Amino acid sequence: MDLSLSEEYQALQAEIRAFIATQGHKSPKVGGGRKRPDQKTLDWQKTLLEHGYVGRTIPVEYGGAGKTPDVMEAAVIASEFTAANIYAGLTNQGVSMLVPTLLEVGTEEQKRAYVGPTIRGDIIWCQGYSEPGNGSDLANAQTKAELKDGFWVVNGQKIWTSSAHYADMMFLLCRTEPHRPKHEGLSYLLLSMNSPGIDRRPLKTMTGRSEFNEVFFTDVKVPESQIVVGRGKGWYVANVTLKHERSMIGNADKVTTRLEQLIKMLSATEVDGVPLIRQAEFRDRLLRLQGEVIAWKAHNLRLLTEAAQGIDSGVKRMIVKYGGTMLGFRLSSLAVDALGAVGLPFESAGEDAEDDDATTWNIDYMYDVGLMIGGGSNNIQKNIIGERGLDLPREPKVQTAATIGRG
Amino acid sequence: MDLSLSEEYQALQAEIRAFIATQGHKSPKVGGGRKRPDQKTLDWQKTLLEHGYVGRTIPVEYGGAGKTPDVMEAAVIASEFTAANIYAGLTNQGVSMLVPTLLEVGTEEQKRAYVGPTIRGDIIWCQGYSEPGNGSDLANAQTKAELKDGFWVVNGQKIWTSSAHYADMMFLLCRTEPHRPKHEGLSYLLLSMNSPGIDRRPLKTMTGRSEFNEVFFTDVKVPESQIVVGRGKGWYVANVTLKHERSMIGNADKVTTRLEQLIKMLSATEVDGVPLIRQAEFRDRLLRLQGEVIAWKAHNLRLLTEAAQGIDSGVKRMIVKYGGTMLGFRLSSLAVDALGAVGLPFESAGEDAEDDDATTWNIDYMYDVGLMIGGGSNNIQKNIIGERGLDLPREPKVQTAATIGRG
Amino acid sequence: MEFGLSLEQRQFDDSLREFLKDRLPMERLRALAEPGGGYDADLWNGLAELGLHGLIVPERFGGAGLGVLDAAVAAEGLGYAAAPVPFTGTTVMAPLAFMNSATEAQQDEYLPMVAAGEARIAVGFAGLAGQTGAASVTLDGTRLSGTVNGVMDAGAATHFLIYLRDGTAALVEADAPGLSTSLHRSLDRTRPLVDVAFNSSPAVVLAAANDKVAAARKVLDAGRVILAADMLGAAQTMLDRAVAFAKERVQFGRVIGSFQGVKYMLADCVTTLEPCRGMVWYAAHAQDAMPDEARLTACHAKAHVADVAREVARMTTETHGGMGFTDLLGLHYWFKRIGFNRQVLGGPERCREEAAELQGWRLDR
Amino acid sequence: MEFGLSLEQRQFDDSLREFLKDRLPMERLRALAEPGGGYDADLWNGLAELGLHGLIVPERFGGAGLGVLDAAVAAEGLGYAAAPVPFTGTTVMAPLAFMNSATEAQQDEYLPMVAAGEARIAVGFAGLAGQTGAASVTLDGTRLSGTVNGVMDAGAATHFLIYLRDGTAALVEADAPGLSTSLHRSLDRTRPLVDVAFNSSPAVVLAAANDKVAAARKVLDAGRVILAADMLGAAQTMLDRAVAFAKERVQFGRVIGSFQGVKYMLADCVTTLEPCRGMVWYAAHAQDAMPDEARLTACHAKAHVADVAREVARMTTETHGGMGFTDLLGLHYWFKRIGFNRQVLGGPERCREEAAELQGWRLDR
Repeated sequence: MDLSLSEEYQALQAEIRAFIATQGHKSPKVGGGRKRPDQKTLDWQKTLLEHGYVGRTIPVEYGGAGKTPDVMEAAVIASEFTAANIYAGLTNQGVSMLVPTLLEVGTEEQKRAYVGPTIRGDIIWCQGYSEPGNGSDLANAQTKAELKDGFWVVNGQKIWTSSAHYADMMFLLCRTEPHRPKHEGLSYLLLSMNSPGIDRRPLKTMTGRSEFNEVFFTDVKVPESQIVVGRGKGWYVANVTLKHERSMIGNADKVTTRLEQLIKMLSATEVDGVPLIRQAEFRDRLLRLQGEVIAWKAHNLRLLTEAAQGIDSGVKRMIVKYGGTMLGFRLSSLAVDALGAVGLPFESAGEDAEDDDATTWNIDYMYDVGLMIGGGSNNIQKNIIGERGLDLPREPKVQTAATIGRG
Repeated sequence: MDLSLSEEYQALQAEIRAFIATQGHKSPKVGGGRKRPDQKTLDWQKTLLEHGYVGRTIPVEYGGAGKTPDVMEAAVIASEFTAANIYAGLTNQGVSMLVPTLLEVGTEEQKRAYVGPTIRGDIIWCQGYSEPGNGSDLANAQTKAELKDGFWVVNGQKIWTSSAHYADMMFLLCRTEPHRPKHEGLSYLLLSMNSPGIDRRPLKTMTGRSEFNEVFFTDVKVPESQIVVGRGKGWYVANVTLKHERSMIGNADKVTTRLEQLIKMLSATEVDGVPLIRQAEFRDRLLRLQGEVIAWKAHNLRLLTEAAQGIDSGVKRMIVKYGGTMLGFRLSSLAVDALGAVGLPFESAGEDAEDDDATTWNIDYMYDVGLMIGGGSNNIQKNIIGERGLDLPREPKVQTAATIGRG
Repeated sequence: MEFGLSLEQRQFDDSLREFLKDRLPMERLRALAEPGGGYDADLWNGLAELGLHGLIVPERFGGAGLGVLDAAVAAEGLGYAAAPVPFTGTTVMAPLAFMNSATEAQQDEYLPMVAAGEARIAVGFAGLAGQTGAASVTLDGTRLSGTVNGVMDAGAATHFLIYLRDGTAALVEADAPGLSTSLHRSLDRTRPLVDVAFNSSPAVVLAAANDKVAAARKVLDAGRVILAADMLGAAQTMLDRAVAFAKERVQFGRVIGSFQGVKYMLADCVTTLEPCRGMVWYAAHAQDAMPDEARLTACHAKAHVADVAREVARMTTETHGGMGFTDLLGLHYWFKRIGFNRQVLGGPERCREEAAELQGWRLDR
Repeated sequence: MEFGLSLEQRQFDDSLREFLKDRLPMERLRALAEPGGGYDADLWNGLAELGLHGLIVPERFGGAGLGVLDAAVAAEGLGYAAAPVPFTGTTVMAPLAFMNSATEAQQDEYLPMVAAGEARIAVGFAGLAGQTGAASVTLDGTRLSGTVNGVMDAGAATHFLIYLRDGTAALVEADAPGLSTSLHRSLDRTRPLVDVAFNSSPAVVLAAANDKVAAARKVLDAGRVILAADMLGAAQTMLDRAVAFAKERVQFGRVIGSFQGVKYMLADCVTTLEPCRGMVWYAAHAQDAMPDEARLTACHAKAHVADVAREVARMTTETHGGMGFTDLLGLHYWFKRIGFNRQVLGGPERCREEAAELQGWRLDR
């Protein structure tokens, strides 16, 4: 057990602190926003890339800093940005899911074409997974792609597609081998969202923004080479991607930041002249959450250490998304309660502007419910924890009309 | 809406208050005990019977007071005894389950033979339902009874049989029609626990007492007439009984009493000279529980009113056992926390004596967990609430080796 | 003893629900929510047909002379429909304020206007309610100055009735000199909040109560019960819709309501929510008929129903999956209505604190 | 940076678990629990072979010179096995009391006895720990009088070490004149509580610390971390057993672990319990190496792990159905061990109160 930083990491820490001290004022605001990055964010991302604070371990030839993967470096970077409440770089689906997927299983050409522009924020990706009627049951995707004259011709519909209304590209899970069993009939394609035949219809969410879309495909042509890994390998590739999504969503830095914000808010907010932190129930809830956050941070340190040691953390990793989103919701719940009636006025400043604090917290509060649903719902997570983590038996297959013939 | 009592009920209330004032000192202690009634309890029960405070609506010819059923009278009686913390009469399985079952579906002979002695506490019953391997799946009972020469010959094993170690009689669910479908092959017999061939083995529980037993049957002979309703009707009769059990377990009087006890305990218990009720977390938990108890009491008033009006309360009734046991556990949890280290010394005074307060609370705390398991576990309750109460579809039947041939 | 709604109450409830179902289909709700003003003249005037405006105004002033319980029944129906109307403030708190704090002559003047729907009086508290937000007003004779932020049910107010800390109430016409308002669309687009500032505005002072603070609290307590009833209705909508959705939606080849994961969430919802109905009735009836229990049950009802409703809102949204998170089904209107009700007139934390004080359970430090 | 157990710690953990598995099968545990004295000479002496007694005693006094983290690892193992040994008091708190509060000469005299297992010192607090129960002692020179109720790990104590409110500690031999004890078998039959009374009993006074209260609190904090570790181990046993049971038990024609109702309860258990392990390690390491965080993390670890463990205990017992409620599988030993650990040295409510005070979050009233 050694929580001290070796000299090398201390040097990195000092370097980042100096960077934040001189450059931090250029950072966009942390939290709340799930929008297309504005120019301020793009500029900041470019600065972070230049310093290797994002894209750090991505090879130089693909636009990164080419450093050897080192989870402790990553932890130092994350923790410094969190502590200073400074924007730590884009965490959209392209950066957090597609890039690691391509780096893991993409072709040389695919990596060269997409990794750099994606981490710079020039290409924004969306994820074409869910379909009407199969929200949680991804392997049941029915959107078809047929190979004709060197092109995949895509027909069908996706839904719950985050960011599709402003995305440049999509990674798409579609059925290319209709006669094979359910999980073996899928492929994973990369396509331009500007292709003819794509119709995007933004779905407004409860936050008042259009974080999701319906996307309709009518004879959309995608060059044959835009497949990742190969025909019928879509389920495999999708699982590579999902693995990265799950670790993206659970994150001790987020709950730590929120706890710090809460302590400040409860100290500053008064009712009848008494700060909320001096009122019993608010203080009790804060204390309980502080206990939870300490546990969560320590758990994260364990995961980091195991990752650095190349150990598969198993169930310890699988609990992160479910536990983290629930804890996040408890934190944002306390925040909106502390804001009270003052927090109720709600005007999102739109796609290109920063919202006020109360609106940001309310959006986070609602978005947390969205996180319980997206990226594998809580119930799906509990199935995974139970079945893969604790090795409990799977829900028995029920033979119904709907499943017959699907395998 | 009228929460005032009409003159008739005010008179009853006054009568009970006078009774408690003059006789209440003879009451045994409330709570904690799941033992064979001692002489003090039997004497008290006899007094209550004479006054019609128990067995009130049971016809005179079966040993009751023969009053017209009136849920408001029942509520007045219960609430006066609760408020005064006076023992309100036996609530064992014979009184609360078998007696109403026989009154509903028994023969004249059965009613005459069993109702009176049971409500007097002279016959103690146990319930022969669960078997090893079918704890929650009652309809799967395998204990057999074959009719030979005017006797049912019983062979098999029951488990989780409360009170069997001191019971006089059992109501038994057993398989008499092995070739019929699962639910249609059962019968419901009444038998003496002193019959040759019965072997009772007390199962000690976590409370340190033997609240349950294993009961083994080897060629136990039961007269043919000891069947309730008839051959193959056991599942029907068992459900009549279960209905009474479920309403027995959820009870707003219990949570009201506990809340009152908690307020006293938190006011009287000090740490470093400060009463717990003046300490933030204890007070907050008490307040939350007070809110829950108020809701629960009001809900109970609704059920009482609907019962008086002959309305089937449906899902409102179905939630009572699950919600009530969970609330009971939260209350007893606060009690053991308030007792703290002082509450840890634990010596149950045995089957025939009263325990000290701390031991009683600890037993109640553990017994509350038992209540989540017994009488249809929490999960079974949630199935019932979801399927019968909200009309959600049942868990699909899975075709496995174990179910094939059972129907 | 009879604990339940009377035949008249059930008939009134049925007709209100029928009316709202008819007048407030989802597309209409969306249209009304857009401006976020919390008031629609058509809907409001339509409710007059049901006698809603004068519900608790005494008969001698042209009302129906009913009680807080009847108002709570109506509030549950309005919450069930997410109706954008200033019910709590205008129809319940304002007449109660007159009945508790005003002289007979003042009652004579204003209560008939309330009953007729001519006066829409928004009620604000400068301090007593434990609501976050600036509130500081002074009364100089009959001139009111200062600000009260976050007044509810004031989107189309004709008057503002402001309770001062000492329990005096001051009524100011919305177009009075020195009065200015700023309307904020809120998280719940069916109800806005209004910041109101007074600068030596002429006021009618209501100070007829013997115990002015106690009189003010009666108005506050009733408001809290009505908000609890509204939350109950909103949570019930969400549960009913989630149950219906769970019976239809198919995933993994099965209707999702057949999965224990979904079934148990919904069972938890009904197990916690259903007792809230009895609680709201009891607390409302206490306002009408059981003064000893009125404050305690009002505080607890607001707090407990808010906590239950938050969980029901979360779980029923989860049950809907992506369909719950988007705007498609409009489920979020109720999610947000629950969020709004939770915070105004004091959140659960404050309400329980008051419940503790009532019982003398003060903390040591 | 490395946040995890070292190879040595893992090996020690393995050998301890191996030892306990071997020496403490269920029938042995039952036999030891019956008298409820919390001490078995064979088991205690056997643990000496593993170097347990001198675990945190500095090497110059014959110990292994390890830290609270190592002790926490051992405590988790002991909790996992429900071992009836006076570990927390005798092996952790007592030596820490000497290291923090005693003179060099006093350390010289007693620490080797602790390391050798000759002295089994029970540690009690008269006031600082927030434990319920009477505790009032006075020290007149080197004579101790008064009573301390509910001292843990004192079933076979050779000495009592009592911390006074001012942070002075007084060590009294168990057979000293004027000392009398009354042993109570507790809910957790693997650990009793002892009421001890002193009547002018001769004491060795430990008062060498600069800040005596701070020194006493270090002992208390370490004790709380060890109890948290013990609870973690106990809850982990219950979870492991529930998972195994759910894989075997068949109901309604299916292994019960295949029902989402059961699966989700167990998923909830592991999701809340697993992070407690990192928390316990962190808090233990803080006692050894991060003085700024030592108190806060100790308070939170005791409180949070207690709350998680209570829920795990309930849900894993439920998973076992009737088999969990009876004595048959002995599951209740762990249920009760969790209940015991929760209450001694201050419950969660008190621990969080101290955490608040540490951070200056005092209540208004």
